[in-house]
Amino acid sequence: MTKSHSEEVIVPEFNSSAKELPRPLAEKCPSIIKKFISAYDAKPDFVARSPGRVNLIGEHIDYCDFSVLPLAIDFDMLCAVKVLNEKNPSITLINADPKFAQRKFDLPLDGSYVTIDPSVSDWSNYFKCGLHVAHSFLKKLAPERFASAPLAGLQVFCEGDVPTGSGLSSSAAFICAVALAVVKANMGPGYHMSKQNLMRITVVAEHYVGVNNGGMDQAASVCGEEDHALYVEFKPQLKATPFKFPQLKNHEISFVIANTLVVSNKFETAPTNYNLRVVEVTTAANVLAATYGVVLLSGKEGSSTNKGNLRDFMNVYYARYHNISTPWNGDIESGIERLTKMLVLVEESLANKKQGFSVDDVAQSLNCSREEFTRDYLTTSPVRFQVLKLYQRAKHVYSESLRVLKAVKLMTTASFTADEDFFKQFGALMNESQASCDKLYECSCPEIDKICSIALSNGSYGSRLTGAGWGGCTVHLVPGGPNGNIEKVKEALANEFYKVKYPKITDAELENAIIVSKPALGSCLYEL
Amino acid sequence: MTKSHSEEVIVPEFNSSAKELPRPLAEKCPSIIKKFISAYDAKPDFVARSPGRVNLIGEHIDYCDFSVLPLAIDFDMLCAVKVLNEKNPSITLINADPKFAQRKFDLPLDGSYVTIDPSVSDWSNYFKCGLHVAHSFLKKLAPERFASAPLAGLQVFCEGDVPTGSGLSSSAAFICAVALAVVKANMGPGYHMSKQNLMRITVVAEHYVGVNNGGMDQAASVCGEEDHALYVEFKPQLKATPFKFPQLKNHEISFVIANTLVVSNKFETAPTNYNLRVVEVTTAANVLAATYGVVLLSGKEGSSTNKGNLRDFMNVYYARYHNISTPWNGDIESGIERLTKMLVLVEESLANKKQGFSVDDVAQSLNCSREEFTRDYLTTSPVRFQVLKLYQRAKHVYSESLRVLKAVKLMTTASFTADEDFFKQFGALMNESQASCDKLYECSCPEIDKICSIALSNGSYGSRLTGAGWGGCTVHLVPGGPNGNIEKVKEALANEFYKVKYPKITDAELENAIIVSKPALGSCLYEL
Amino acid sequence: MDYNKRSSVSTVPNAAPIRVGFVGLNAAKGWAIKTHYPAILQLSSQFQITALYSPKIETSIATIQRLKLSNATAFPTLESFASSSTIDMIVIAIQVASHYEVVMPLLEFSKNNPNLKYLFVEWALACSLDQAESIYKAAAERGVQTIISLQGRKSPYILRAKELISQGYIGDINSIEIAGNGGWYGYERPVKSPKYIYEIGNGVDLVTTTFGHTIDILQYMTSSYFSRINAMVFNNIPEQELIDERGNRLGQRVPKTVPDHLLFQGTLLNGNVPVSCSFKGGKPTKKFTKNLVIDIHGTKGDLKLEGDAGFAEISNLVLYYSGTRANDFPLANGQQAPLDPGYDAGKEIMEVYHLRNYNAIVGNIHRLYQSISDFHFNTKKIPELPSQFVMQGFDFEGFPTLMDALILHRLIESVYKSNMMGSTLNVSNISHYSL
Amino acid sequence: MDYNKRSSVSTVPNAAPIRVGFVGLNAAKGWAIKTHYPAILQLSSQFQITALYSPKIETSIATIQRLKLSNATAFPTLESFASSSTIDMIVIAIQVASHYEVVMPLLEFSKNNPNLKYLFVEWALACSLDQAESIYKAAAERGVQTIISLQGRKSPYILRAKELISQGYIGDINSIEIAGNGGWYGYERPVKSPKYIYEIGNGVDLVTTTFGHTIDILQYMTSSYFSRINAMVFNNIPEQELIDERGNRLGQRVPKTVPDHLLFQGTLLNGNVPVSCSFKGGKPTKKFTKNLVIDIHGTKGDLKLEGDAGFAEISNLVLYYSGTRANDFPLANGQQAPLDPGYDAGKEIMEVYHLRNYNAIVGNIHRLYQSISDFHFNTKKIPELPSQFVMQGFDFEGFPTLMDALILHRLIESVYKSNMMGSTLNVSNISHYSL
Repeated sequence: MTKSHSEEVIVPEFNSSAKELPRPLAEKCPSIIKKFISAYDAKPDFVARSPGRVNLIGEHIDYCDFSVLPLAIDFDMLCAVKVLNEKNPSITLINADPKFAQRKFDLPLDGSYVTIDPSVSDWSNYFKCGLHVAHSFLKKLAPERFASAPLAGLQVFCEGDVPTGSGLSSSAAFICAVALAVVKANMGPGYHMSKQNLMRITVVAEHYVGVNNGGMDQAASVCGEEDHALYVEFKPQLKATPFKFPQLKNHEISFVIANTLVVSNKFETAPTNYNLRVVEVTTAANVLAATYGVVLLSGKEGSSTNKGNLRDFMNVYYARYHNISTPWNGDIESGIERLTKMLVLVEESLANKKQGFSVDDVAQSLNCSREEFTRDYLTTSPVRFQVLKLYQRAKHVYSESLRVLKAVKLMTTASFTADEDFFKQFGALMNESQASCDKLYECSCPEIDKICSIALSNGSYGSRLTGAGWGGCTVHLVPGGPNGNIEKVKEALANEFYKVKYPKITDAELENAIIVSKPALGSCLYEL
Repeated sequence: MTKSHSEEVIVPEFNSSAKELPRPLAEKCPSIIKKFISAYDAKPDFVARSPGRVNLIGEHIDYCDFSVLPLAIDFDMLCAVKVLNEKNPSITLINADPKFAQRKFDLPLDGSYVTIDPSVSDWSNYFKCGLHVAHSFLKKLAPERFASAPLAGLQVFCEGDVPTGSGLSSSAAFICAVALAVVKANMGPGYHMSKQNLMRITVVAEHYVGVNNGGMDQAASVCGEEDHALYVEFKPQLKATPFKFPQLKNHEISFVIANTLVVSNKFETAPTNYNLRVVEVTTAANVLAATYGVVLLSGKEGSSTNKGNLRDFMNVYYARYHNISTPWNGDIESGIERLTKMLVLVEESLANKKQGFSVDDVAQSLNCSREEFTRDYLTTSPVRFQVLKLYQRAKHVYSESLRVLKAVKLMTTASFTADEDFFKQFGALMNESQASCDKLYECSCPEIDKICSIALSNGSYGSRLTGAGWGGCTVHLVPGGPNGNIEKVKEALANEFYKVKYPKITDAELENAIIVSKPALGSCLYEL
Repeated sequence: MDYNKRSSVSTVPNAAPIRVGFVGLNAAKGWAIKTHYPAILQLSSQFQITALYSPKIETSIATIQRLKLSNATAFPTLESFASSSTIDMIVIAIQVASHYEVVMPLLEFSKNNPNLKYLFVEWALACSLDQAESIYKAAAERGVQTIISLQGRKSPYILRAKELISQGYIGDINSIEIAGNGGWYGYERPVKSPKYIYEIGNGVDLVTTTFGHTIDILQYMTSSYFSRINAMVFNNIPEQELIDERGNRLGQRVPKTVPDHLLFQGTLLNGNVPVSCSFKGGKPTKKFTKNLVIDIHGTKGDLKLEGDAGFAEISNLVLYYSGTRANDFPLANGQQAPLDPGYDAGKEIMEVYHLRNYNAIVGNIHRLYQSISDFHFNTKKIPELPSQFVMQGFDFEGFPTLMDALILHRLIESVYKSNMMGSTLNVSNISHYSL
Repeated sequence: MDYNKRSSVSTVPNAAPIRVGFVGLNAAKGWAIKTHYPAILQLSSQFQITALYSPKIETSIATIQRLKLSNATAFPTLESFASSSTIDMIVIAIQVASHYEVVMPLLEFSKNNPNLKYLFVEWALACSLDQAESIYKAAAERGVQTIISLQGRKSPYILRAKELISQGYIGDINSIEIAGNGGWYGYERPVKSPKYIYEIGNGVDLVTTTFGHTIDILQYMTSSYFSRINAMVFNNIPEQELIDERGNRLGQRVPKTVPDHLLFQGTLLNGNVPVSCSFKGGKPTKKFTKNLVIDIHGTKGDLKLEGDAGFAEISNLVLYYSGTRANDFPLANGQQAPLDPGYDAGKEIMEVYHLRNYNAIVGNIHRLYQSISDFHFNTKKIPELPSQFVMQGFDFEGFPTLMDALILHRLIESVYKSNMMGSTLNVSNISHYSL
């Protein structure tokens, strides 16, 4: 595991005269620049690019501060930007995809933030999230310039090939590109933003539109490196460590991504899916704390919005009952031991309500009233449910985080006697992860299950959903290289799934639906 | 400190043929028996007696489970009882003092408890408290006899010389006598009740009438021993250890009790005095727990009524921050160290609101709503207040408990170079205790302050209120024996306080107002 | 807080106890055995049950045996019962529908019993205003002191609220909201529930019982009758589903003619205070609101009474008070209400009054009997205590009489009239009793 | 939940933006600058401010400069403003008291402007029912599409509640209670508060504003007008104490003729549902109750809306729902409402809908403008979308018009009439519009 992390590492910047331009920029900048000129009949000043990501293992655990194993993929979002110099600045957005209608809004002259209407589901809201986090970064970076004066007006042309609602995190790609662009537009060519800063400010961006996600997607999009996957950690601090796959004897380690083409809009289904899961794991952490007589966060840390999480519970439990008062620093061996202990506690204290906790059940275990629990836990964002399945969700988070640690050990083992060893062991972890996502977290869907079973019986060693689930993409560990069976898997999926489910699918769509992703470069800039 | 405690020690029983009858019984039984016969024209079967008590030091800390130093005094409550054998049994109560009207009530035939109307202030309610705890003891002792059949009917004649509302705990004396009588009446001569059982069942008796006090009064009344004071501990378990005062060279250690004659009815002033203080110290414990991120009681122990107390906070604080997970066992040296630490924490976290916490302030520190705090803390018993003075009350409880430990060390020191050393040191602790009760707990009154200042300038080394305060009695450490100055103190009080405040006071009343109390025998029975 | 001083009458008075004759005490079932009987038990030497009457004498005999009432006689006829000189007080605890047909002849026969001093009748004192007026007149002519079981007036919470208001703790009353709930009158009816409480005219319904008790309590606390009122009475559930004990529907529907919702609004005579009431029939929903909420807003503070069930007169309520005590408040009787020492005038006082183990069902009736014995034995040594009084009105002392009941009946009559006529009625004159 | 789909109209439409002429937009003060202006800013290419009129032209000029309104012209006279062809939509955002005297001539002059399509008037559309009727008729004759700012209908919470009710989540509505609070109308008046809102007849008071907005929202959510209503209007505080910003009394009293309390109760046309309302004037008390509580009880579930201040149309509310989804519930339009997959029918569903950082003051007006542009550019591609519609009534689509305002005015008129006549009124006919 190369130790360098992204503290001072700068987001890569290229220009037309750069000796060798990274492939994504070389391939895609010319066309977006042409489209910009035809839309605004002016040349853009620069193009900001940020990729989508696939997550090999560790789903729905980033918002509990547990580490994950994503890698940036060859699909990305580009924003061609021209900085304007108007007295009352405004931002005009045009998207190559007609589905996203053209938008224009003015920048408040007093330098205040552009308001985001959280009750509305629109692509421009995601632009405004990137704009907001960049604006607050600039207010701290250069208060004299941005405290009470508006940002620069912009003309923006957006084009991306990360399929939306596919679980490859098109929203994070878009937000990171926008944040990078807004900082570059307002600080000028002389300022070079660090990856760490871009990652830090974008991990919370989607909260402004009401999606309470963790930071995996943005971290992978910003810190992606060619031929490197990423070990992203959120605690003790936010860190993304690139690493190469182990060298096997006669196979390459490659991951096939297959899109179920079932679109799942994280925002609109949030009340019954994504945001509900965040409420469930937060509640589980607090019920565990109440049962074992520990306080998740002391008076200072806790607040009406910060209720602590399952990683906090693990820490205060070990402080109280094992006299280890420093929080877990991510060390693998002690992590495996503690997560195993957590799974025991979950069985002990939550297994008696497998049918789910009603609001009254939870209020009783937390020793507070119905109204109190509702006010404190259910008003952070809209939710709708019959019961809260604390047992299943907590069991998934701890077992999935345990699997990530085991996966990291595999990835950092110098060598394997037989390639089969790696594929078998890593594949097993992925299959367990899929089972847990399906049975415990209930975020799979029939199409995902179908694709996984087909892939597994056609050469994939490990198949699972990737991203939030409820549709979107799946990822498969398939031996690559000459005698690999990538083609075999693609063949099987095409015939047994795509042509069956989508009889009228075109070859191009099929081409796009199944891809072999090489870890790609993270966010970068191309200055004209 | 004699190690024997009252596990198997039986409540002393005497009868007319006993060789030497204890003085209180010898003096008082004949007259009460005569009065019983004239009231019921029948002879009573036995007389139950229980004394009042004075507390040398350790006020308002028993309901926080901290130890205290009371001694039984020569004033007591006697109940002459005749057991009836009626089909539908009832209990008739006559009191020698006409102020307490005669009462009669039937015993429910199905063996259920006699209801106590907590909204009413009447002497018979205290009888019913004793009856209730005895009844529940009997239901466990002999379920087959008392589960669904009524107790025996009784004729009772009560007479006591513990002045009510004087802080010498007349209510505890009455309750202990009644509980002893009811058990004896129903179990017959063959059953001999242990002091431990009588103490255990009576410590919670007054809660049934709505006074949430600790167990000091009942423990002292039951376990009193001639020439011995008592070191009463509530945790780890309820224990009363008799000890003798140290032998001084040429003075006796004696305590003068002076009654302010200001009657303070604990029940009727409970909402603004006694019960309010119980709410304040319970709230203080929980605010401290929230501030330092510890949980007072784990899920199992805590309940809607049991909110934990300042001793629980000390224990969980040391578990969390000093890795000592076993609760404090009462050891003096470690107790002094910990209580000193607690006083530091109180300064650190509560001193910023010396003007008192509003309901909103408390709700905010406990991270719950106004309604939640009101529902959980303010509905256990009626309370009325403007602010909750958490800082002052917590500081008093911890400092007073610290003083008790120092007082115990003094009392168990083998010898003193000069008598003056003992009197000076013990007196100083008493005076600090009076200052803390006055300034921090605000449970003194002008008359108490006046009596204390007069006594201190006329030979008393230590003067303070005793019992709940807001009136009632004061206790003074005065060197006794030939060259003591008991007379000097009595003189001064009579002229500078009583004759001034109560010009028409009679000699008899004066005689009764100032007494030198020798530690007296605890509860006992006299069978005819 | 001095209302809670227990009367100093000895429960073993030197004088003879009040001898009580019961119509409707049945050891097996009914209201009296659950409330009147336990109350008398606690005051066993101030009240002594000496006579029982019920249409079937076997019932009385069985009750005497079951309860071992050593001093009680079972009377075969109403006449023999009413005229027996062994009775000082008659308690009528039977279905409201038979009040009139029992009490009128009873009063007549009772003329042969010189010892009869008290007539205690359960609310709602007859099913109509006319019947109530007749009973009242007959009792007045007969010259007995009357008692009605509007026992909500004796609840410690109501008395404490009345004390706070009368001592100026909330200043002038600004507005009042009441939301209540009458359990039986919803979509479902327990199969064992007696039919008569679902038929209009039997004197037991959402308006007469649930609203009646609560509005009497409100008037008593605020010491004011109403001046103008408007009401809308609803029967949106003409048919109810029968359910068994476990709440499962039996698939059978039964007719209901009593109302299942009451909207009532009006103004108090004192201060033209707006009062808004909504009483809902049906199973109390625990979802987002308590089932009984009385909010009283004042210029100096707020008072709130909350209960789990909708019946204020038999619930163990919680009283919340918060306000700045107006110590410059000239009390009605002119003298200065002493502000508790230690309070500084400007600051807000908070009070929460709740007695965790108070049994309201028995307790309120028990305290009503206590107030009767306080009056009978003049335990408070009130100089020249009159031998009788017509009505309690809004005094702390005494107990509610048939005149208080009559005034409440007139208000309920105007509720139905306002609904029927569709108009706001002036009711400021209903509180003048006229013989 | 599909009501929250953002219109797909591009904020940079290929067609020209709607040109807006403002009467009453003043950069320095007033309602429009705080709400209409920020809303238009967010839709900067669908609406373009092209004209301002105010009695003093300097105000218009100063506003154009301050807000840098590059396409706007300041008009010296109402006539020149109204007849200018550079305006597609006129927005009237001035004191209600001057609505009539401005809008009537404006409509007349506007006959010279063939481009005028929309007339947007702030609630309460004139100070009396007659004025409102005349304005409505004049606008209808002039043939413009009208808009009224009953923006509570656009609140995401109200729309979600409407959705839940219409999809059978609470079954049949059983009863409704509303408690609200109108800040200014209590014992104290901030010295800087404008005099006219305390004088009856200026179209701004507890009944017209606080009650008006809330009862319109209730009718919209429940899709029902009222059949019978009764009201009692109170002015118990004829004089208020003047206070400075920090709340200290200045020792000066000022007269108030607008009401400070409203009691309203009635029955909904659909289902004869009992509705009880109590609106209190004065500083919202935080003691024991929220300042706006709407409780809707149904046979299958309960809905509750709560807000901190008493103004439902500009508060960031919280919606609570709990109930068993009746999946066998035949929907109004016959088809079966799909139960979310994964729910089993019998079990109770709980929903809490709150958007922590939603700015209701700007947001609701912003969404009202959005619905105007959706209509104008037919963004939802509704086939044969009529060029005009008379009233929104209870549809999800569209926006409230002067007819919706007129119906609300008739209800408010009957509130005052019911109080004055002391009678319950039948209002089931006020919702039939007659040209």
